[in-house]
Amino acid sequence: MVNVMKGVLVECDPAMKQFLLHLDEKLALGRKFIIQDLDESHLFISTDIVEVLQARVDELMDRISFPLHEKDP
Amino acid sequence: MEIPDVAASKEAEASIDLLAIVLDTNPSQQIVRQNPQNLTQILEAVIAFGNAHLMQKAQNKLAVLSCSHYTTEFLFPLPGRHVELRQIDGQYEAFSLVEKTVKQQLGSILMNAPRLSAPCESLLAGSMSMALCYISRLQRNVPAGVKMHSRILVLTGSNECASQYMTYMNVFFTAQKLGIVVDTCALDKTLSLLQQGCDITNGQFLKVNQLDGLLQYLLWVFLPSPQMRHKLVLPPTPKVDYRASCFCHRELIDIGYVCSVCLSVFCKYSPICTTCHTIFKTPGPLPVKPKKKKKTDKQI
Amino acid sequence: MADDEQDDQKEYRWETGYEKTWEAIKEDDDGLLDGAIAEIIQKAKRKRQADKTKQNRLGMMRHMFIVLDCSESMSVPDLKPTRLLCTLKLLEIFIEEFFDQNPISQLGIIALKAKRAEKITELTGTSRVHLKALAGLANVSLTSEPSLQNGLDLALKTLKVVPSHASREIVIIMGSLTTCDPVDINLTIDELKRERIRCSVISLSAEIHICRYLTQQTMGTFGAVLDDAHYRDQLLSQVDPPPAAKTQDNSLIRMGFPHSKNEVEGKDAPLSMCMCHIENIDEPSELSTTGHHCPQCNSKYCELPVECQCCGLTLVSAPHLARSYHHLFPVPNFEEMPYESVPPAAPDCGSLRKCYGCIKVLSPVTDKSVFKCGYCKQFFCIDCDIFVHETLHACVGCNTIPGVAGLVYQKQGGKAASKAAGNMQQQQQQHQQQQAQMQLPSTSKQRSQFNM
Amino acid sequence: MADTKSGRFASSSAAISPLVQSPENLECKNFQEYLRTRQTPETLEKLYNYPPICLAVYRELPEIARQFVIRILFVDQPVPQAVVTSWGAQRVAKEQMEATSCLTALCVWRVTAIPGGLAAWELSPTFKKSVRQVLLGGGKPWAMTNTLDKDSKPRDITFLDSYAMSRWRCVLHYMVGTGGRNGGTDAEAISPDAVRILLHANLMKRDERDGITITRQGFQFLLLDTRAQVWHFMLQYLETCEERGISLPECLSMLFQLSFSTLGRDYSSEGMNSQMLTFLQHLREFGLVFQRKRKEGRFYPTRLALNVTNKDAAQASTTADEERMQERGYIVVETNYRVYAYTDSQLQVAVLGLFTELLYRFPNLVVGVLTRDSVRQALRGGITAEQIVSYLEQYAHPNMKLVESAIQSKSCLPPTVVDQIKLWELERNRFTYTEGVVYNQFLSQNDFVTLRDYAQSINMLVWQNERTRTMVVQKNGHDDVKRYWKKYSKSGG
Repeated sequence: MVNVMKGVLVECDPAMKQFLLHLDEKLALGRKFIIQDLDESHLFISTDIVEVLQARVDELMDRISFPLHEKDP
Repeated sequence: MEIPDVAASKEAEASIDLLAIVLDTNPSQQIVRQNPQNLTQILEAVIAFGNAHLMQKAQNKLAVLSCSHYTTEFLFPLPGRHVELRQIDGQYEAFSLVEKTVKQQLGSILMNAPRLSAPCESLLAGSMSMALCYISRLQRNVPAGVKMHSRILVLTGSNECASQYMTYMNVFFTAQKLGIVVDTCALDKTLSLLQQGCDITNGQFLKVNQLDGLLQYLLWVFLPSPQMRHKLVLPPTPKVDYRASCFCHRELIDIGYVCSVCLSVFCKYSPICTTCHTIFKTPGPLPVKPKKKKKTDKQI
Repeated sequence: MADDEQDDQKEYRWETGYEKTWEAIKEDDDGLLDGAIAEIIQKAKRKRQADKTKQNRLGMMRHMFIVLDCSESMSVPDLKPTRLLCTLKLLEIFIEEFFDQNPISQLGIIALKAKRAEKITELTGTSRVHLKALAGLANVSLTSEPSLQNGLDLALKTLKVVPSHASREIVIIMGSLTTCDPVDINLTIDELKRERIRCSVISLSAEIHICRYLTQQTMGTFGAVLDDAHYRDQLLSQVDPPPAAKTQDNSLIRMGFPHSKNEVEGKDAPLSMCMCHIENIDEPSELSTTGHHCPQCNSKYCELPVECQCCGLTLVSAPHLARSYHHLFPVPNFEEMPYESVPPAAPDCGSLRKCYGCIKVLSPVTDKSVFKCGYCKQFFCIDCDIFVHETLHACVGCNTIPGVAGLVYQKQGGKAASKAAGNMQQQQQQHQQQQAQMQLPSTSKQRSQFNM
Repeated sequence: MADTKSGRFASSSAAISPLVQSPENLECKNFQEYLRTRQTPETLEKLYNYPPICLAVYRELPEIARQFVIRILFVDQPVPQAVVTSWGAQRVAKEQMEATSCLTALCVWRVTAIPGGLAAWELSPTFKKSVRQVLLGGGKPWAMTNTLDKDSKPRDITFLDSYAMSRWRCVLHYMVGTGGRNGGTDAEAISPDAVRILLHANLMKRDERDGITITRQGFQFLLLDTRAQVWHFMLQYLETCEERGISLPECLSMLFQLSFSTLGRDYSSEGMNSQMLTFLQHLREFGLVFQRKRKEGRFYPTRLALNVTNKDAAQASTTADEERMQERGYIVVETNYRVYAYTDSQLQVAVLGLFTELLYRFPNLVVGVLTRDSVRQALRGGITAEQIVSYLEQYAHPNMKLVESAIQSKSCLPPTVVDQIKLWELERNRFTYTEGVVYNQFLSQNDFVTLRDYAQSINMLVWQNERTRTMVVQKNGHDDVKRYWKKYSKSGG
């Protein structure tokens, strides 16, 4: 019989997808959230993890971006 | 190929189109002498055509010059002339301003025209050079980032005045250099020089045979701006004969001799140039050109 | 060498008096700066205009070689981005302008690379070939020293066989201060002098004595470049044809005027390939019906002017000749007059003072001085004056007021002018078939119908 | 990015968490879209009775359409369609098609059959009559042009400009909420009518706690240039004017007539009915028209009114004072992301505050810096990078324009700053979430193909991959697909 699952399709560039896979393996968000790996730029993840994931990604973004100018005193 | 077209058409919308009409109002034109009413009819068509051009886009500009036998003057715009204008009918204010100024100005020109003793040619090349001066001034003051495309439309029924050949050529080369298109609407005579001008500046040349369809001809052939003429099917440009005619016998020649100093053309070899009196070295055997790859160096 | 110093006019900047430039900018009467600045701009424009003195005999047919120094010194970035790239950019403008002003001339490019000279393009009349070659030069490797003598010899070898009626010129763009030549360069200079080849040098660094000597011997010009704007002026000054040397003998040149006679029969011209693209591989010539056919050997060319490869006949069209006429009949310089001398127009149109050419309303602040044509007595603003003299080459007033028109050409062109004008008269008769008879609309009744 | 076989189809997304849902933005309609969406053929017909509207519609048409109309303007009998299609050159057939469809959509011309049975185009008579009137004259004069004696105290253009801008800025100040409170120079609050329009256009929303506050669309509205703001505002006004009992065609005709008037000339308001007079008062309040006293029979259109139709003319106008009217460019953006705004107006400081971190405040200068957080905060507020860049370009200081022209870059802002703002925007939405249901482990290939084609037909298919026989369907499309699948598997066996 055809297997049916509910969730959220995430489309992103391959680099970001690797990051998500890494988060999934390391159980960084507490548990596995990837339901199915569709192709190198699409992932199917469970619905409730979306906010946590977005926050984690934003935090990553903050970490990798350096302040463009030092705020003088 | 989609994106550039959209960008091109969007930016074409923002560009200004300037049309300068040079109207030949010389009373000694064949077409006017036959029936003076023709001049009124031509004037009505030109005014309607000018207003149609202004109607295309809000920022379009129009200039109308009259080239009569004794003077060349601007009919529109007239800086300084304050025309009191009240809208009398449904016509858009700006259009009735054009109509009123052009008619008033042309009326005053024709009124105080000196008596015509002998038929004299209309100095069209001079009027075109005046239009070029006006256009180059407007092009100089265009605000940054805005493009202005300009063209000159010449309407004439009289012959080309051959003594102005040099001015015609200078006007055509200047127009080509400034990217200004020269269109010509011949009402009566064949105009070979203006035909060459249209060919050099890739403008439209049209000979109108019946006068009452003039407005429709103008709207069909001359109203679209040069940038969009490739989008419409317009009459093809006739083949233009660029041959020179020799100074001595005045007929068109295929092979001629050109004096190296004053570039005057002769159909046979003569030891002295009749124009600048330089004596030519008799053509001894010319030194042989170095052997080019496959070229035979046959030299008389 | 000592004798050179006397005839050196004061050319070095450090020798001229101490210019107090700040005094030039004075506030005019009502404290406005832009009035004063406008004045300075006008003076600069006027000065450039006045330099164009009237020449009478010009070498119209020009064969010119551009010798471009591609040595190591050309990579110096004092001209942004590097000397070579700046030069290539300016050469593109120069070539366009050169062929625009001298349609029936030919140009060739020689590069001085690492002590040897290499011919980049042959002497040809179309600018496309040169522009492509210049693009190729952009990434040439700039090493070691140039050899001036090799460059001059290579140019000499080609120019020697050029027919004597055409003026022969070499323009050298010198970047380095040194040149290493196999033999004594004076031999080459003497031979150039004998062959009457005019050499001009534009030095991007300092003035090199040998170059100064070369230009003096061959009556060329020498210029050391201050910045890129000055460099551009120096280069573009080479565009105008040089005054023909008295000794340069002139002769009648045989030329062909291609004419598409096959159209006459009305049916389409036969499909044919054009000769000019026949050899080059990257743009193969396609079968087409349009093109210019050489009257002598009927080989087809897409662009004029060109030299027919089969029969060696120069193919040119009438407008090409007409384009060079304006060198022969330059418009006389206008007389500078104060603003007040312009007669105000009729009171009903606001008695304003207007420029005759572009009907710009003249204002005392910006148009401090106006220009009056000696013949047609009309007044022009500064921009129209420059436009008429530099681009249009025809005075608007003289060409619109009937009586005056003939006057201008008769006066200074002498017989040549009226002859040229008369001839063109006949040329029109050729084109028009019917010869309409003119009657005289002298009755006032007819004139009354005209007013609206 | 997706590999060749699989691809995303339906793009619309409906999901539970706001993150997933894309925020709806301010959508500005140009005149043509307005006509197509708002007007039915009957109302269009009524509109075309007014020459000013026809002239405005004519100028909005695409280039080729304008040529077609003017060519058949003076032809009385219908023109066969084959003839019209032969007018356009072959390679622009697509553009010609668009022009033809646009003309039909706007009911400028319509299809009729000529005796030979051939389909033909015919200009709608009212449109043709009005355009001929505009071009050649005839018919009765336009509403506001009866003769007027000389104005005792004539107003010059600079006065009109400053008046118009001060009135308009007062509306914007109200939106930003800085106008009324601290008693700035243009302290008069705006009329309730204007507030009602702002609410109707949901540029502002009313909630109990802090009264009327600006919405996300309000911010985006602030970033538009003055001309677009006036146009959008007037469109909203026209929608509300039906309830106020003002007839739409007359209003629109009056608005366009103002935009075709000449600046600096006075027009008379006698002979206008009461509705039009109230409309005139509203225009006076928004700064499109100047009138010394309420009851005076004379008014002056201002540049705001003129720019309503010639939107391209606004940039392309050659008059220098055009610059002064739109507050001469005052923002200098430097390559170190510093923003120096030579302004003291509350409004501009508030707008700058949307996407920059304000550092110092001087009497005539405000210094801010574009930081990642400030721009992200604006992006979160629904403002796009494109809007920020176009705002900075539009009000860029003239010296910025001189300096930049050397490197002929498209915009006059330092390219590094422009790219960085766009990168910050891309960085935010590296993910696009779509709520959906995945189907996989199909038994046979044609099962997969039929179900996928069905999902695609109702365009609920979001993603599919033939090789792994997996596909994702949108959440709300799931039950139709399930029902179809049950029916298919029962009948297919």
